Amino acid sequence: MDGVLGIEEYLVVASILFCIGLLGVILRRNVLLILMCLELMLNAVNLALVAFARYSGNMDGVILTFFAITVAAAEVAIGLAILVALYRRRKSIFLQDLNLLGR
Amino acid sequence: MNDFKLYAEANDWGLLVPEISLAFGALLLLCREALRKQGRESGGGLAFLLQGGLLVYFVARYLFFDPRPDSAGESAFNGMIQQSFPADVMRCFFLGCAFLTSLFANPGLRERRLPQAEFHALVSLAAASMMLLVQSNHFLMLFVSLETVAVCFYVLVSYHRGSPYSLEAGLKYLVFGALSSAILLFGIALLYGTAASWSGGTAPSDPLSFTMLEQFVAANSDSLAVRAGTAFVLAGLAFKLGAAPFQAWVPDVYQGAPTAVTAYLAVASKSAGFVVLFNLVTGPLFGLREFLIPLLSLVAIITILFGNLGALTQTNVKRLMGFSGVAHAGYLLVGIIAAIGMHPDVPEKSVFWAIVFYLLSYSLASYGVFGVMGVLAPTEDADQPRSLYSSLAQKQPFLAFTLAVGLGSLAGIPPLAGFIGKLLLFVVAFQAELYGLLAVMVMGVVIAIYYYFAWIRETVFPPLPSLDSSDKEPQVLWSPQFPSLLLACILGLLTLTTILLGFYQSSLGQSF
Amino acid sequence: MEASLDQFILAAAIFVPLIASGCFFLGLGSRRGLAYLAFGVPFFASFWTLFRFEGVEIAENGYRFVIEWENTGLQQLGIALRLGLNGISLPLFALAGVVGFAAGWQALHSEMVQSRACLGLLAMMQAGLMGTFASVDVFFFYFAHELALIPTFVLIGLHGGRDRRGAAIEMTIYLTLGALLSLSGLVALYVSSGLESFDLASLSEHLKTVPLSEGLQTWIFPMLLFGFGILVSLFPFHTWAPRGYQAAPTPIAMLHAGVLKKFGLYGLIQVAAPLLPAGKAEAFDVLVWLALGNVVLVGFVAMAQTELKRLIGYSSVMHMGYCFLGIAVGSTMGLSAAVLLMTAHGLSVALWFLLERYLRDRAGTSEMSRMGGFAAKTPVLACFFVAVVMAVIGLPGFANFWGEFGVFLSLANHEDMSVALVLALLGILFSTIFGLRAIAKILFGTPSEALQLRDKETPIHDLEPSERLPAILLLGALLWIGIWPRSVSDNIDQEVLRKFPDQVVTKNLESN
Amino acid sequence: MNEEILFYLFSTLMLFGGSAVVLSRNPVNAALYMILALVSLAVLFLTLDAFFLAALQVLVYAGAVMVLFLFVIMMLDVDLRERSRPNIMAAALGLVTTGAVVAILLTWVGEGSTIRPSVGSVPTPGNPLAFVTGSKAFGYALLTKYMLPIQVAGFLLLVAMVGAILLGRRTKLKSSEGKDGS
Repeated sequence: MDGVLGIEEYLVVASILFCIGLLGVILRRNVLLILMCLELMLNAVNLALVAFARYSGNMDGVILTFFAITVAAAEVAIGLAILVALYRRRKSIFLQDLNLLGR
Repeated sequence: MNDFKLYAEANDWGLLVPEISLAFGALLLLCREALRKQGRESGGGLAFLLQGGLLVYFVARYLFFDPRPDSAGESAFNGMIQQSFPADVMRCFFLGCAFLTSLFANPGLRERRLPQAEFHALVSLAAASMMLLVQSNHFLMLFVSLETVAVCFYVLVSYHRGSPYSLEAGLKYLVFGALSSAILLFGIALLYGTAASWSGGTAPSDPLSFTMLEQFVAANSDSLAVRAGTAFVLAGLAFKLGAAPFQAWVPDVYQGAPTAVTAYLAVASKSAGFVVLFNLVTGPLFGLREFLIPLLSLVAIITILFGNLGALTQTNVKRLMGFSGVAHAGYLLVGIIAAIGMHPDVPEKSVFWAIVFYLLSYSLASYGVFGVMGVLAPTEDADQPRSLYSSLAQKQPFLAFTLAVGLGSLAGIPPLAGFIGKLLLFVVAFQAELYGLLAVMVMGVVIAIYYYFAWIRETVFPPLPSLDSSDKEPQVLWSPQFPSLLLACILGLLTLTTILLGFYQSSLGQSF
Repeated sequence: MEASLDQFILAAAIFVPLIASGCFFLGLGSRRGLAYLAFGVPFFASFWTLFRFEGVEIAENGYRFVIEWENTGLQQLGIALRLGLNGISLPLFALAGVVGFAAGWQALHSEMVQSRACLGLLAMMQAGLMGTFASVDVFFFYFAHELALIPTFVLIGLHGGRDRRGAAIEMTIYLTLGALLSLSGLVALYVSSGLESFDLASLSEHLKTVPLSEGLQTWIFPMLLFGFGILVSLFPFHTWAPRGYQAAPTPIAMLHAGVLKKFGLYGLIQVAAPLLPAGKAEAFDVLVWLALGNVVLVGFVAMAQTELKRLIGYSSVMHMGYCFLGIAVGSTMGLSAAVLLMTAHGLSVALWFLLERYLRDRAGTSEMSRMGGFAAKTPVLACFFVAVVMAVIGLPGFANFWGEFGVFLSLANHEDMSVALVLALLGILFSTIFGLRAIAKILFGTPSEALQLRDKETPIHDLEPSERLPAILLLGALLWIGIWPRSVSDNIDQEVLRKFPDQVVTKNLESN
Repeated sequence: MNEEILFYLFSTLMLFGGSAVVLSRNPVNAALYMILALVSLAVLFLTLDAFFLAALQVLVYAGAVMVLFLFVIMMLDVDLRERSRPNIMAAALGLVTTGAVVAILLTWVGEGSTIRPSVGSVPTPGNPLAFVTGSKAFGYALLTKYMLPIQVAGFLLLVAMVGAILLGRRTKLKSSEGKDGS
């Protein structure tokens, strides 16, 4: 419409959010927070997709976003279920305590 | 609304009979489980029947009714999927894997009193979505089916929920998987965005479709965004393959997952990844060959070295299989690179045949080895030191023979199928003039001989009588069980096929 | 093609042992009957082919008795099972038959007869050996070699001596590396010739008219040289050989050192040198120096050995150096002398390992310092021992003489090989020293105390008739060639001349 | 003009929320910041005329996913603060990776087109899958062209449900058999 707000702005915001999420995944030790950061990354991609779709006038990107939201919800559900089950046995949700494998 | 009518009419569900039957079979299993009376065991009989029956149907279809399909491939579901003969072969392959997995897992589930119906339902659903994955011709379809496979595997890996090993493996797999799917999605978004807003030519009307992307990528092969998108997509797929840079999860998850699931993960999930990668690099991403070849070569080298060097020091055989699985992924990547290198000149089918044959020999051998491991596994099956196998040949010659043939085939010793697999890969790599990669491959194979052979040695050769008789260690009273008759027959069949394929495989290859 | 009796016998020499090996594993038939069949048929075939060779017309490219099956299941890759013999492979084929019979006989009269699996593996090895030298197709040439190699590892691991586990693994790694390198070389040859065929006859025909570019040859030849070289224990890669032979049971040591090891040299003469002349010229210096390393350095090491079995191992490695020198010189005489020496060495080293076993049975040890005085107690054994040492040193009258003499003459005829000649002659000195020392220590002098004690418990007896038979057979063959070399060398010369037509034809001394 | 204000305001809020998630030590706070980020993202979707997605974002993410997170945090009910400092190597590696990603993206910015086509409210016959604002368009697309993926996604949710039930059951294994059906 007015054209002042370009796609670049959206993409910059999306990529910064993606990187924030990635940093969180790499740095945090709490599995709950890692899962949240993964969600952040997926959301960043969603923003980029919608922006691309809007600026090229193509619907497919938005539909892909729709599926991405579905997938993210499913992943979170499974992740939390595993986390709870693991917590019952190991009493910890920190990565440094989850080290049974590879010893 | 005419276009929508056209769209709707293009959905020919008849093409997907095997997938649909698998999905409904899974639903049936779940319903029966929900309505089941208290205290009655629900076995996997229905699942075996379903998967085995479909396999027979599929094979019979090609042997008797439709022996020479045109492999040109036909697009269906508005370009969502593309069916072709290679894809059909892979569909049979996944059905076979699912059947073997269900069969191998059943005794363990019964012994640990874990729900069986859900397990078989999940295995079937994973197989159905892998079958869709190899047919997908559209990034949206690829993403959705890839994620369905992943979610099935998250549950399957952590299925031994009484074991912290299994749960920990599931969590690690999930974190890595979610990370890689975010990266994959980012890559898809970049490709989509640049294609949709392509100003140089007519932007493709469906920028997620492989067919339409091909032309765009070829015209924009030096665009940074296209390359970054491709790299992200490949990084996301690398997780499925267990290749660098997403290989770190492999040993841990292979160790922690229930043994049958490890086999499924090692064979089916990896194969699906490779077929998708093959479709991508010879299809939509082919325009980037100058960029892809060095990138993938680097990945292949790191993967081969990581896998083989990592495996050298392992004494836990499940971890060892994990590391060696990474190494095998590296060899297969060499085949993929050869496919890119030769794509327009040589009919891609011959390269694809090399990859498929390698996958086939790898899966036969892996299922043999994992089958034996499953039979011998202690209650905590993440804990399998190599010493568990010492003098197996004296106690259970059949299992030892199966194991030795499987490991020999994985190591690529002639006259087993694995050798022919490696030979075919060598030939295509030579044809594509990948001399450096070949050198790395040969090095990897030699290192691999060491650790596979050490395991065979532990199994087959009698241990040395200890020199000083004073420290007579109390011999563990471990008498391995002979597997059930059905399982033994299947293991014998796998071994036999591994040996026979070393001698005769041509009529299979000619169909390609 | 109409199958004649000759072709039938040639095929039987390979397939009868193979089938017998299968029967051993399946538990069909009596041990002795099967063993006589498995080792007797190749033995018979080797004589038959020797005597019939002159009379049969040449089928193609110098090959006689050619027989082929196109439909092997690998025809897609241009692989067909073609059997046949030419002048170079004939003596080696006969060698395999003779040594195989002796080794099989020995196995039947030792503790190995207890295990059907062992005899089966031995029969499989025999089939592989016959197949290696009778293959016209490069792929089956390699394949048959591997068929013979695998039983070697297994038998060493199962029935070897003290150091068997370590030796088996070292040998496996070295030999697999060698086999893989040579396989890569062969695949490179296959791919770069552009002929899409592994048939040696058509390959050489094709490459004669369209030689490979020099750059390619300098790449492929070293691959084949080092691949085959490792298999023949070329100098820096030889450490597996003495260790492996020391651990190996006697029949295996006889078959491997006597016959199987010749595979690499045979491959160099039959495949690498004629097809890649430019590559060979490039690698000339390296080859000569490494071969001299075999002769001189390994000769030094051999002199320091105190254990007879190790000494035999080192001496066998050392004599391989002469064969390499003959190949390096590349004149007609050098090449045919190398082939003759391979045959002679095969017979003599097999005989030596056999006698070592007889001595070890009597002395209870292979340590030379703990033997002594055998000449008085066992005169027949002592005669054989002296004869074999004379053969190894290369005294006239034995086959080895003509081989070594031919190599030296070819060195002398070559313009700038005087240094090599001097160093090679030094080797004769070394072998004289360690040979005579072994005679002195074992046969003469006073028996060691341990031996005297043993003698009191079980009196040491001379060779039984059943022990004499294989020794007489091997020694007879050595003497036959030693006295009448033309019976073998004419055919070799003919074939070498055909393969290397542009060489300067020197007057052949053996025919004088 | 309004759009610009909305964009800058809510993208700032979103990035703030995201950083706070990464930096906060207490998971409860993190979850709340996460909700802030997700709602801001929904507003950004609005500025892109994706009304249906914006609603979905609020319903699914803020409404369901984050509630699930909070629920788990409350259920575990322990001190979930991180005790250890993050590893310096990992931090350096992460910074380098993210820096590289941002650099690649910023180099690329500028290649794209900035002209935003106008949007309709329903698909037109000539361009059935053009970008439209109404949720009706989703219905058309999902039930025709994307029929197969939507079915697969249905099974994906089924798997997730079955998995969550299986893993979440609080039953003693080995000692007694699982009592409740799925």
